[in-house]
Amino acid sequence: MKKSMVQRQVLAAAALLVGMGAALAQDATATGIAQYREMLQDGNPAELFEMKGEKLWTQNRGPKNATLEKCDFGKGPGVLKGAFVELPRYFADTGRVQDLESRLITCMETLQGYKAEDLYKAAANYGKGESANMVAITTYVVTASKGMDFALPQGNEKEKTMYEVGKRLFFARSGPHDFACSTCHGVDGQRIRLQELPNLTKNPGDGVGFAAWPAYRVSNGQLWTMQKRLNDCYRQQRFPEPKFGSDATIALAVYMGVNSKSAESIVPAIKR
Amino acid sequence: MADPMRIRAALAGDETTVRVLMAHIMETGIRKDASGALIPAHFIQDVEATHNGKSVLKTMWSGAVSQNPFLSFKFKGAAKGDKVVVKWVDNKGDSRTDEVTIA
Amino acid sequence: MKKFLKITSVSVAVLMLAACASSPSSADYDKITSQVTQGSFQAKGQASLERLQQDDANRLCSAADVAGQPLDDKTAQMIQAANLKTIKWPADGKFLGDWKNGEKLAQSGRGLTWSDKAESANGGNCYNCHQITKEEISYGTIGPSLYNYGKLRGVTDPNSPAARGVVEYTWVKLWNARAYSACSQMPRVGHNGILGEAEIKDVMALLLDPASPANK
Amino acid sequence: MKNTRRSALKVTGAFATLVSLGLITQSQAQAAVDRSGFSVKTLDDALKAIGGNAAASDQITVVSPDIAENGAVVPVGVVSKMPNTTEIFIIIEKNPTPLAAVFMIPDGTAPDVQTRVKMGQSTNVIAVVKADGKLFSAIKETKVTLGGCGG
Repeated sequence: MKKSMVQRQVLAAAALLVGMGAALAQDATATGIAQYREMLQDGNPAELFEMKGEKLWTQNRGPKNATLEKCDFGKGPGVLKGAFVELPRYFADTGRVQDLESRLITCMETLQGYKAEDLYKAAANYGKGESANMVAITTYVVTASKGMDFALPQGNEKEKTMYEVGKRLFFARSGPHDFACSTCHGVDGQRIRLQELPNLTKNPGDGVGFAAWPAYRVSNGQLWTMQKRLNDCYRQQRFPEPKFGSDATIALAVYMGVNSKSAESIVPAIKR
Repeated sequence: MADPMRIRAALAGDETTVRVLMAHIMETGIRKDASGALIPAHFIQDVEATHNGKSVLKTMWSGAVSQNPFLSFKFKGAAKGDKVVVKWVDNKGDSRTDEVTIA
Repeated sequence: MKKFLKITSVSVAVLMLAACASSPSSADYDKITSQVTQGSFQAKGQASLERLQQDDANRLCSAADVAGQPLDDKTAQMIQAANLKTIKWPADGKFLGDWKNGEKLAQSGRGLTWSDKAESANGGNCYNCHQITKEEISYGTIGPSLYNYGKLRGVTDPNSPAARGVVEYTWVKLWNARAYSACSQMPRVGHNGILGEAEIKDVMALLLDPASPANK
Repeated sequence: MKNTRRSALKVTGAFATLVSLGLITQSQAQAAVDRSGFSVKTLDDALKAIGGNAAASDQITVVSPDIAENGAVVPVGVVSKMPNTTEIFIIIEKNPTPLAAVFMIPDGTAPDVQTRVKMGQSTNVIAVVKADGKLFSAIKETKVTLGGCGG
């Protein structure tokens, strides 16, 4: 049904194109790309990561030879549904505001006996070794909240502080290009090349911006979590590298997540 | 060892639609790494799907098929609860076999 | 171990500062942000930690963005005056180079990330934000369209006295856009060494040469 | 799969060695011979490898997007309405080795297959279908764009 609508749009755009200028060629391009994305929806390879994560979730691993089934992502031990759309949040046991990925490390440490420092080191080598397992588990955990709306808690003082810090980091211009997150994501309706840029200072809509990650990247065949997404944003901003699970990355996630209140999470998405 | 496939098989009317995702790097053998060295080819060459021991699709691929390959096809003659088995073999001789029950 | 300890210690700082006052002020949050920034990044490749240091222009414009208030006129003029002083004019007095190389530079978004080699050539990133020629339909819209840039400004001979004003204005915009607009989003291409003088001349030609496809 | 020593010896050359060493099976050796079309570098040679020229037919549909945002993953499908379709070939004209995939369609399986392929640049996608032992084809162009540096 949807597909045929897209195809009709493509035909209409192509018909309009005859003898028209660059602006209309742009519209046809946008419609063509919408059609391409639609065709990729069926059979998102993120499912492979989710499957792997599901298996790892119930597998006895680590020095304590235990599973992750009692891991508490904020909704109680083992409760996955709805956990992701309320993260990052404050955790009393660690005294930190944590995102899903740093919380997973806490669980792997406390339940399975891994050393957190080893896991942070592994996570820095994204997609390789133990990081591949953590990415898969993350995909499994987020998928349990597919279709739910973001509702990050802001009741705790530390959660509010992280929001304020995230906001300041979002607008912080620096580096040789003077880029900040806001350079590209501060207003509505702009593009880099043909790539539309969501305005992340507010709710950009269901399944857009913060609500579109984690996602499978077709360009490199990787599943990108929010930590990886932010890492690569900073790379392109020409900044030094944000450490995995650092407070800067979590503060930014709080800022974007709170701004995305009531946006539907379409995890795991598929992106170019 | 290769990660498992994601297979879905759904019966609608008399036709079963099978959709398969395979976890594979699908390296063409013509790409170079950062240092300019050729990255060796590593891709799935042969895929076969069977239903009740009968072949329902065979396909041969080059390295041009995308990473983490997707395959979709339709066949007749199956009933709900039947099994569909998919096997791939890559150019290094690694293989993987997974099955799914038709829903 | 070191990395993990650092992360933890910053968290403690956040916790303590947040605990001091029932409702922290904006200045408190600025201070915590600065601590978080220091503890959260590491140098990688050519991307050193010095890149986190903001000059006055970046510090003041970022603060204005956080507050959601534009800069007051006096501060804006101060930033512009300071940035105008950084302009270096072409040593040989010639402003235009080769538009063909300018087009290549405009297409390239490479350079200066931690994954780029320090010795590799930088691109100008122009098409990421601007339309320039009719032929390139994959252009961004963060900056204004520069299609027919010279033509629309009546430049028929970039070397003529009549074109001088537009040519010099364009040079300043490329060298250091903050000289004319305190909080412009445009990278300070010359000032920050993204492109050298010869490359900026080539981009100038792309924009101003009547033979450039940008002016067709 | 069960190779007797005798059948292995029937195969000549390098494949025989591989088979006798147990590295590949007889059926794989057979398939490897059939794979020659995958290494040719031009559209003409690819067509030759699969049996020569194919007549254009409106009974065949190439399903691929008009524009692909990323050439690394481009959905491509082929639907044939020709009776007795037994084989479907997918050829990406501008790729270094154009032949990308071959599908063998037994009785009872629909001549309607989909996969995803890499495209180095904008190109024609050519579907060749073998039906009743004859070759037929259809063409569709897909443009490959670069999406930019964000995303």
